[in-house]
Amino acid sequence: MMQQERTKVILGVIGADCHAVGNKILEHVITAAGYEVVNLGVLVPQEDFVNAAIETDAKAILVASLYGHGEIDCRGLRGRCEEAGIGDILLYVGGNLVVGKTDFHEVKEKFLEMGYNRVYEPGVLLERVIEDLQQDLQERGLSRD
Amino acid sequence: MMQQERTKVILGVIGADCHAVGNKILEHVITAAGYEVVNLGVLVPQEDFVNAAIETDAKAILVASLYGHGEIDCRGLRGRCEEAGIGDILLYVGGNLVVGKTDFHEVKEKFLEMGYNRVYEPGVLLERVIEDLQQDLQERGLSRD
Amino acid sequence: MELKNKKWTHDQFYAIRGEVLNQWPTGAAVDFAEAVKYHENIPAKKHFAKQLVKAKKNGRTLTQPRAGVALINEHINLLNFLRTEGEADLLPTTIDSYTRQNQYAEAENGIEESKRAGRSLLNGFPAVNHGVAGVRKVIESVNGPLQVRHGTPDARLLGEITLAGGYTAYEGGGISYNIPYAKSVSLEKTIYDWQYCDRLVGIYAEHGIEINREPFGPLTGTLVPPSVSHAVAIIEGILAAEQGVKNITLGYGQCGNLFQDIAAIKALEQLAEEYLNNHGYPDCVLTTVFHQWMGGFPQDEAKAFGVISWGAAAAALAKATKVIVKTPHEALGIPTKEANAQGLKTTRQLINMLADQPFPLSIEVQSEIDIIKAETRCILDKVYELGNGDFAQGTVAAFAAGVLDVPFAPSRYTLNKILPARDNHGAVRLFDIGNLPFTQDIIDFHQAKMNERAKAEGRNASFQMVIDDIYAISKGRLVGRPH
Amino acid sequence: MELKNKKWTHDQFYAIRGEVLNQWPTGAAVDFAEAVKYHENIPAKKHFAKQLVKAKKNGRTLTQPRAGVALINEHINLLNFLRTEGEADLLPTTIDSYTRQNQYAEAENGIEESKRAGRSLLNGFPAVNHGVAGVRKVIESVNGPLQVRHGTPDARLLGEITLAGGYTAYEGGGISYNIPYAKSVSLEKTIYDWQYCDRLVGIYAEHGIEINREPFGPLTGTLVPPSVSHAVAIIEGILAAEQGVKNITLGYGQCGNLFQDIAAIKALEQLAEEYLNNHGYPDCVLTTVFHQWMGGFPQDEAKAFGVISWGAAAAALAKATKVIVKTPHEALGIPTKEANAQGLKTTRQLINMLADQPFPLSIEVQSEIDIIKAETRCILDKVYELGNGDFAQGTVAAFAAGVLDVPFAPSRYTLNKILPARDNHGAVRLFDIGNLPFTQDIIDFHQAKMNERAKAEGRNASFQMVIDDIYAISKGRLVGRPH
Repeated sequence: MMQQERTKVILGVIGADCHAVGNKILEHVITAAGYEVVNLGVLVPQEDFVNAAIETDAKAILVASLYGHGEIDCRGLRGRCEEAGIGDILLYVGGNLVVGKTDFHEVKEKFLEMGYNRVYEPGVLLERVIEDLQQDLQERGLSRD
Repeated sequence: MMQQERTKVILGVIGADCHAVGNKILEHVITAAGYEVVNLGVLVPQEDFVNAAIETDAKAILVASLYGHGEIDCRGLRGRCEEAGIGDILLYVGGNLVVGKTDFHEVKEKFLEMGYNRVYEPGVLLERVIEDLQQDLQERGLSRD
Repeated sequence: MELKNKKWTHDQFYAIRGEVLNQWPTGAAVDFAEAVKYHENIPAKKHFAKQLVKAKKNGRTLTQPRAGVALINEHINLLNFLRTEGEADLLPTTIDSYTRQNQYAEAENGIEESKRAGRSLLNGFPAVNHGVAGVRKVIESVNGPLQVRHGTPDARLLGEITLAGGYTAYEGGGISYNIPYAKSVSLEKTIYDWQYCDRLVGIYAEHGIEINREPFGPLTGTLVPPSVSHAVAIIEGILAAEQGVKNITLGYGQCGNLFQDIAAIKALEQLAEEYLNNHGYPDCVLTTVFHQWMGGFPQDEAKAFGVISWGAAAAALAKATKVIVKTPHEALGIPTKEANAQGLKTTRQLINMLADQPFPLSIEVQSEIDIIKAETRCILDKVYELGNGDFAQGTVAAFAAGVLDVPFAPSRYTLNKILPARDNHGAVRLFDIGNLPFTQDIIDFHQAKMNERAKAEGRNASFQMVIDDIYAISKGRLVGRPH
Repeated sequence: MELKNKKWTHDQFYAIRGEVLNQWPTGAAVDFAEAVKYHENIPAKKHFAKQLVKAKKNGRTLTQPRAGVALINEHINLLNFLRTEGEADLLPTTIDSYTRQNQYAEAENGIEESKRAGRSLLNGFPAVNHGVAGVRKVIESVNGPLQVRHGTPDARLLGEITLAGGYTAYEGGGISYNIPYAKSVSLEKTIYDWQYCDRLVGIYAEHGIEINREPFGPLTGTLVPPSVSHAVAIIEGILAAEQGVKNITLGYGQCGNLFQDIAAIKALEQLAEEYLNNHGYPDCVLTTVFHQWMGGFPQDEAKAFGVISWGAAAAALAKATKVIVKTPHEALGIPTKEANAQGLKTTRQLINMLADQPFPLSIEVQSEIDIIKAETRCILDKVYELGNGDFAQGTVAAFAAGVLDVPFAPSRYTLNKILPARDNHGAVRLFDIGNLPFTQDIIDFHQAKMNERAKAEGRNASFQMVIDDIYAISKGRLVGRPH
């Protein structure tokens, strides 16, 4: 498969969060699954996600938040995407999204309401993220098959 | 203090229970506190407690139950004492009295209703048992002081 | 009967078998020939003895909980929960205390009361009352190897029923299920009754059925020095082997000092191999079991997890074949199934994290091995001498003389003269040697160790020091220092 | 400014101090002379630096949690809970991530949102926003020694406010709070900014006020080989000492192999003493901190207790001066205060049970010490050479050259060329040495170790092996073996 054919995916750790390990592994795994990863690394503000998605014509933004501020940091990203004309882009979010041990179902509901398409709990298998991504892209007619 | 002056206390592990360590230490500590301990050891049936109390004119029976069958084993001891004419003897019980982790207050209520004067949870300080014993004997005019 | 360490003839065995099976109505359903066929169809993955051999070969340490409740379905659910949620490698069936005293009527009452109360009022599974059919329901509904664990001085009927029911491992022994579990049952009687159990396992073996036997290693579980429990374990191993038992697990209860605990398992393995070989039983498969701390636990669950973890670490580093697991509810009585699973999972995590880390024999471990072996030899050789070459007779004589002695035991048949205490590094030593037949060197060693601690604490060794040590771990320390 | 490892003059320091204090309105309340008086009245039992010195003298290992919430009263309650219920010896104040990025407006917003929500929406205590008076409320309401723990590349204002507020210990450093905590902040800038912090502590020292400084040992907390983090720790120790810091704690994050972990603490102590002495700082008091496993944890709490316990055991056997404690909620984010106390209690139980058990240097530990020291010397001496005798300049050059390199770091200023993986016994080695200035002997050693494991697993060392190792402990093992 040529590089230009590969679907582009934006990856980054949002806000003031500097957890880099999972980010590096996610880049490795998603690349290995056949996507082109635009990895913004850690400490990424919302506008950088949006800008990178526009510049690269990415089909999905994968937001990680490991440090508990996710609720504040992630709010409004869907709105920004809409304003920038990429309102239908896939938004995934995962990690330790809130401070303290909370019922994940409540957390998930909250982030779904914020406009995220998929919400992952800590320790999710990366294979599941890849599968979800393939399925969601396929449903939207963006699949490579 | 002469030996004949010492208040006698019956000690034993009730029922089919063979936990001996606490029994040996209790004997040591209660003896050191100035009482004469009649230690029936482990695997003691109810009637042996009553008989020993009558024979020795003991003022208290200290029942231990460590293995979870306490509820079955300890029921009816007050009745036996009454039938034998020592209905007002002090009855203490302590240990792991029921199977499973249970709220101790419920357990205590249950055993108080069965006619025990004091009910101890696992890990109680032996000093507290001694203090209670001295206080209860004093209230009944059976104190040595 | 004259007690001898001599394999019972079939005539001897069958002469009393009818009487044993008549002790409770459920005995009538035991059919040996049919039981052999039943055993032949037990798959290897559910076969206790075979799983132990495999683990030994692979250098793995298996986890096993204690667990048992009054009713069959509840017992099945409990065990399957410990298997799936607790990831237990090996499963138990802990027998209730009435059954252990052969009080089958009381056990029946406990079953009825449990049915009415909707919760178990028995602290274990009354297997005799449930009978062969009830036992098989457990065997067939539980996905794992199963062992009977109890504490029964006369465990003949229990053995007949549970083995016919399909259990592939049976704990106990004539010494280890008497001294810590009975008050006034003679050793002649329990050793004789356990010869019956061992012979039964031996007869199964003659029919090609492998059943694991495990003497109860920790005895009173309270500061028992390794040589004291090792001597008993090895004698019981020999007694079992003489009756034809081929698959034996010998045990030891954690003392808490890492070097002593690792050394204890190594010494036990080496000595048992040696004694079994030298006394004519070279064809036994020997495995080891390490019991996590058997004494008092902290009430706080987080602290209990710490104690459990340290036991798991020691078991893994010692490379014991299996570890018997405690629970965070230990201080509070019989645990919920969730707490039981937690203890198993903590232990599993430690064992797995340590599985790849060999612990080569250091000078400290080797010198502990040397002292444990020297002490155990003193005891065993004297027992053999007192029995004029017969370990069964020697055991009875040795307990009477205090050559074998178990601290804090309820039985009248042990002198209870020895008193253990920790040394300054937390290893369990003897501050009163009692009548143990130790050499002067060994006696001096113990005295020096006790003096070292006494000096460090500025007090003399006394019964108070022993009490302090007994409660130390439950109060958050290893050595019971004064404040 | 030209970065040099040279003690700042008072003129240099005060030339930029006004600007620092102006970064946020609360800076105005800092009054150094008054702060010195305030410190003079802090009792020894609440004095972090003094408690560490005492523990080192007595051979004790102290426990310390991580903890911080947005609001003052809630923070006080949290810390007092960890002190009383968790029995913590030392207390932290973990700073929130906005403050770490100097985003004080966002932190203010977090405080307001937390007030409205009735729970903390910040992952730490925003000390700059609360100011000197707010900080003192914490100091005065909490019954224990307090340290600021954070991850702040530019921690000058935070340092001014918290030290004036009465904190007696301050974590961080120009390397360890850059490479793992920033993306695009240059090392020149963070080392310079941390010279400010160290000089501030040095000026307090000139006024007789002892404040402990602790570089952040574990760096990215992910399979960092001991020599890599030791090199950084010792450089930061030297940089701090040059600015007049007298009380330094150097740290190491648990790798998981017992021998390597014990050796790491011993080697760190010995090397740091040697380098500080040889470079002209003989009057520093050095202590050590052992961080319980900083990588991924099992989600299951019972398994997490196992990981915590193993960290506690290693810390105790290594005789680290303090241990930073994880919680059973680790895999799930920021813990409740109850979970935090549980981690502390488990750790306390282990430390106490092991306190009396010395762990003499075995051959295995000694050979790990030797290799760690040899590797660390290679790195440190090359850094010194690249800096022409200046460790600050050398550090910048060394990171550019990959002579200093930190795996999995977010910063652009580390080459990220080295790749660690576990060997067959679980010790952390390098499967890609990158540009580390190791001798051929050492390179061969690592290669042999990796080959040994690869052979055992029947696969080549690859990035997949590294991934497997990163997730191994959270999946219940130490070494990430294929299935």
